[in-house]
Amino acid sequence: MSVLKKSAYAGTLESSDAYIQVSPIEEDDIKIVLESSVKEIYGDAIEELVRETIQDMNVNNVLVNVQDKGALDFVIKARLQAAILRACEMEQPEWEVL
Amino acid sequence: MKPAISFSQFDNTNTRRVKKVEHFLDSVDLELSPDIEVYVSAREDNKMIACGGLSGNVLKCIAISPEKRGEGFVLSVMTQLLNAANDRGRKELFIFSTPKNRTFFEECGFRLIEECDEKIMLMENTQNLEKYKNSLSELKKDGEVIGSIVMNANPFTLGHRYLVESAASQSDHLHIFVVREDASEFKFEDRIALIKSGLSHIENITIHEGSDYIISKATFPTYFIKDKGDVNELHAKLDLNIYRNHLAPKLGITHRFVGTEPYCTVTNNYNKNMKNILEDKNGSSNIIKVIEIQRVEYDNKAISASRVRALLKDKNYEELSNIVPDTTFEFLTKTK
Amino acid sequence: MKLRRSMLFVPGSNTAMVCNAFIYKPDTVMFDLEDSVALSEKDSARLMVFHALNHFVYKDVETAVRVNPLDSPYGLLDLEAVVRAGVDIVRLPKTDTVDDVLEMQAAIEKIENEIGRTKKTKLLAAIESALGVVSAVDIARCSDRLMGIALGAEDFVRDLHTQRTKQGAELMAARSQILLAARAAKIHAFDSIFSDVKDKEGFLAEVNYIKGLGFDGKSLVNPNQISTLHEAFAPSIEDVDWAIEVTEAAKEAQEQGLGVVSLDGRMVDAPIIARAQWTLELAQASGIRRD
Amino acid sequence: MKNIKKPFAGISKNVNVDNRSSKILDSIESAIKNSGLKDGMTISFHHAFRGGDKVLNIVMDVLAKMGYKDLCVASSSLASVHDEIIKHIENGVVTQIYTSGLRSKLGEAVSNGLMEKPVQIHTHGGRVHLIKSGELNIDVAFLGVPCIDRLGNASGYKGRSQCGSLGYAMIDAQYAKHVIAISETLEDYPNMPASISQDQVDSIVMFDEVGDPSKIGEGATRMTTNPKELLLARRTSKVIENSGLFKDGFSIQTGTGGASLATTIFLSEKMKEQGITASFGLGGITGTMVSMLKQGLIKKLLDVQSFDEFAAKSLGENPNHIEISANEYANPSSKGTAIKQLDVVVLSALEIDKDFNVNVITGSKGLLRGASGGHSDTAAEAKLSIIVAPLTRGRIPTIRTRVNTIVTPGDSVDVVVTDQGIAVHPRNVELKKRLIDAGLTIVDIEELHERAINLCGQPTAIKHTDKVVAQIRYRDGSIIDEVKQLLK
Repeated sequence: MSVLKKSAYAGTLESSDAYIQVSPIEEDDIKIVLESSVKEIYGDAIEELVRETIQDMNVNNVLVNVQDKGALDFVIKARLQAAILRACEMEQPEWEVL
Repeated sequence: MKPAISFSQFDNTNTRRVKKVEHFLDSVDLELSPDIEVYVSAREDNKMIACGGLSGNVLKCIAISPEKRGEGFVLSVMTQLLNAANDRGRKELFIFSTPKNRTFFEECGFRLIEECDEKIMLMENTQNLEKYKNSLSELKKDGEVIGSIVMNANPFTLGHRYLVESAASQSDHLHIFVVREDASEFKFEDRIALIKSGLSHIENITIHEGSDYIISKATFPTYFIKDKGDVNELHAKLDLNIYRNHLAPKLGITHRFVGTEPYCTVTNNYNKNMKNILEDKNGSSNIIKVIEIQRVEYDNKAISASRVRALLKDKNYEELSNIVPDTTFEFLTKTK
Repeated sequence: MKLRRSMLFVPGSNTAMVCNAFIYKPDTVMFDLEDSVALSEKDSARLMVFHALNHFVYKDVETAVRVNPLDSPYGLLDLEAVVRAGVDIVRLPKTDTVDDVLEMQAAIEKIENEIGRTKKTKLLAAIESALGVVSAVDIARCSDRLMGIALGAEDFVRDLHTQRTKQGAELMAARSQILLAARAAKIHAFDSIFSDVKDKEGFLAEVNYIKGLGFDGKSLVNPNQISTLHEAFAPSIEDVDWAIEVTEAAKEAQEQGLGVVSLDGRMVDAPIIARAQWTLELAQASGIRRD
Repeated sequence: MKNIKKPFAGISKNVNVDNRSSKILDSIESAIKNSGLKDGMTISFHHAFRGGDKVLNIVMDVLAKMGYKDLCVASSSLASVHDEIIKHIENGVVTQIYTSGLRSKLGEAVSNGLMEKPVQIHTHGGRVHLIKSGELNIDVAFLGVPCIDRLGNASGYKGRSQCGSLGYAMIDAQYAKHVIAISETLEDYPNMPASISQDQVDSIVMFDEVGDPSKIGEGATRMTTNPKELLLARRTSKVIENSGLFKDGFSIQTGTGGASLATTIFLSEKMKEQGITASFGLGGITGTMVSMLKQGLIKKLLDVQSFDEFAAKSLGENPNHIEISANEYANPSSKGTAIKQLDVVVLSALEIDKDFNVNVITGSKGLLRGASGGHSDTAAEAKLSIIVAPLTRGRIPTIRTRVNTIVTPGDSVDVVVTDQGIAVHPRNVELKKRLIDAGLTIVDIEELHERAINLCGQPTAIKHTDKVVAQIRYRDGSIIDEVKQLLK
């Protein structure tokens, strides 16, 4: 289990990108706050992707704030993983699980 | 290949760069706000093309050179500003800007709080205003006349006490907001404690801890840059609009009481604007009557907090004891 | 032979570019993790490139990644990511000596072995210093992974105590040396970027110039440069005519079981036939040039 | 002989000079009073000033102040500047709208159920058809014009707010029962040649400003540097070149978008190279088309709407740049329309589906945010209609299983050009072969759809209530589709 040591962020607010902030929380939960320019048609899919990605990284107790500007799935994934690694103060991910 | 546009972040001690920002802002008809602690700037071919600043939890002085506008570049600048704020653990943010930029900032997750005269606007990236308004609703009291006072009380004097006593006697219930932002001598905890102890004899009052939405660095930045002497009238109006349109309706406030202000120009101007805005019949919410109460005097001079601070500096405790309540006097002499 | 006229630089931190570069169909997409990425974004750009390389849109285009130097804190981490993600080519920045190449080769091999990657990662050495240029001949021949060498002009001119000009006299020696080294080693030679994207005429002039020198292609910074470059590299109608004749002659000779191919009474050897085939491929990809 | 009146009894020669300007009234109020406008009637506007229009908002404010209710507003189109009409709808001043397009806040409000009666979205040609067939019966037309004389001769290519062609207004001037012309520049009589004629105008009101020149042609002519748009343009140009129609005397219409403009430029180069000239350029005219006219690449421009100041200016100066009305342009029941002579039209799309149906009116969130315009008019009549759009916009796929709203039926679409492939409508077997022979890669639209969905994911359907907020009228007046209220 990877543990978030601090809050962290990754990404940008630019079009086709996502700005993602993660913070450790007390509750044993993955909390997702999503704002997205494509929320009406992809909101559920994005939330699911975020949850899956976090679970794959074996992380819990996290609040994720996603400001999505119409990013493709792989971009959201890359941003989220970067934010989590920063929050866990890990230099190198386990590439296999990404 | 080097990136064409490079961003940098620096603080207000880097006077050489701050000067450049000031110069850039000047070129787009904006003024540097002296309370900025952290700056972000973007350069292309050694020419500044954008900047922005962070003051507390307020993003301001966000500017982009005309030829770079309209291509989503503002989103890159905002990213840098958010990073600067996040690096300092500031997540709950405000933006102070002009209403024409509203949609850009909405794209960055900010929502409008209030705009004023199509010139300035305040936005936030949280739901905190809603939360605050809901918390106020729970403290609502019924009555014909629901009075209100906003005070800094730096520190609490007999003048303040007189103002509250007069207002309370004219109101069914009186709400007192204590400015939360600490910009001078006395800390918020001490100020509110002195107010509470000095007013314990009055029953029909509620003392509220202030918030970001009432005379704060967000709603009224120039209030806290008094030494410059030129409080921005628009800022005062913005603060009053938020008060009237957002906060007062939640408590059913019908009146606002103020003391006449002989010394402090900032407060004096604020009082002047107050009547115009709170009593404006064309507003979108119920009007609030503004009642000015003559300041109480001692020794032919109006009692004021600034006088208290001056006497304290001179260690003139005898005169001090005549213009503050016992509770305040005790506190002032104990801490010395 | 794979066409390598255009190598489009895509900063790993520029999401929009990463998401769109494949559309423009450069011969090679080159993601950058080095100079175009701010220090604070090295990690996130690496992840972005890792995912891009794995994405289906980059499966049918040749990919390269310019990694950070191995002596920086990022070089090895970059390699771990991109070799795993299946990149075709690793571009070494600032190659000064043969050792630089061998060291990179060893690091790549180690990762390939770890993950069981069988398709060998190719190498492209960017030469960006005077030392690199004088060592170019050795560098070009030192590894069978090397598919080419490229001139990195920005750092090179600094090292030479001069600056870039549109005429390019400052690059004359380096371009010649790199081209000779590449040709001697039978690998590709790539020219540096032309950074003023607004100057279309200047770009075209430079493209025609380096094409004339013999370069295979050029690094590009903007997708809008691709069509100009490809058009300039397109063979002329005479070139195509000649190529058709050569290949037809070769086909005929093969059908007749002749060991020697001849055209208009002259012998045509294997390199000429290869060149003719390449010309036809080029025409297929970029059309025929109207002069 | 007692019962016989003297001829011309009651008519006396008027020598009072002042009375010669009697059409000019001192205010819009008096013009409205004079018009006999009553609650429930239909008023009309035109959109030649586009984002710079000042007439509609001012007139509506006056009508509201005068207490009018239940009006039907028939504007040839509406821009975001007309969001102010929302308050008049809320107050019951306006209860029905006919327009070619709806955008920004008004589009959003209507999509969310602002109006009881569905907005009628018509095409540019279809509007004339609705007027002539009697469904759209204009009682009073309020026509902003850049310049006018005291008798009502008005045109668009002079004055501060020059908008060029008044092709849409000409129809209202012809068919409205009462015409109020509103202008800012009074020219000496006779201001001829005139687009709107003295015998069509009932009264004239002078405003300080009828338009904002900076917004009339805003952003229309700049050559794009966006690589995706340039790529689309290059491809579109190649399709045209190899379509079999690209020969001397061909005709073309393109729009204002970045890709459309760039297509015209790439095509110009090919025309020069191959020594081809076009017989005419049609529709909304841009500065790029004007420069082709000047270079002799196009012989005539037929202009129903000038998209920028260059076009507006050229209309006034160049005898080969000719103003045409919407009836001459595209009305399906007209005795003669230019689009019937058109070879190639380049059009855009918000969405395209697997049957080649095109949506240009509702966005990815289901909000009304576009205009029908001449889209289905030209697509139906041109020999080759090319739809140009990026395969995806950010994460929004352009190619869908089914478009949200049909504006142009797939039957009238020939080719779809995207940045990731070109699809040809299956009925165009010969065209497809030509393009393949020219070295272009042609794919099935199904393949484009699949690629778009692989990139973006399958979007969830937008939720609607049963309430119809807008009806899309095909050019012949039939309802081709309906837009329903968004479920919050």
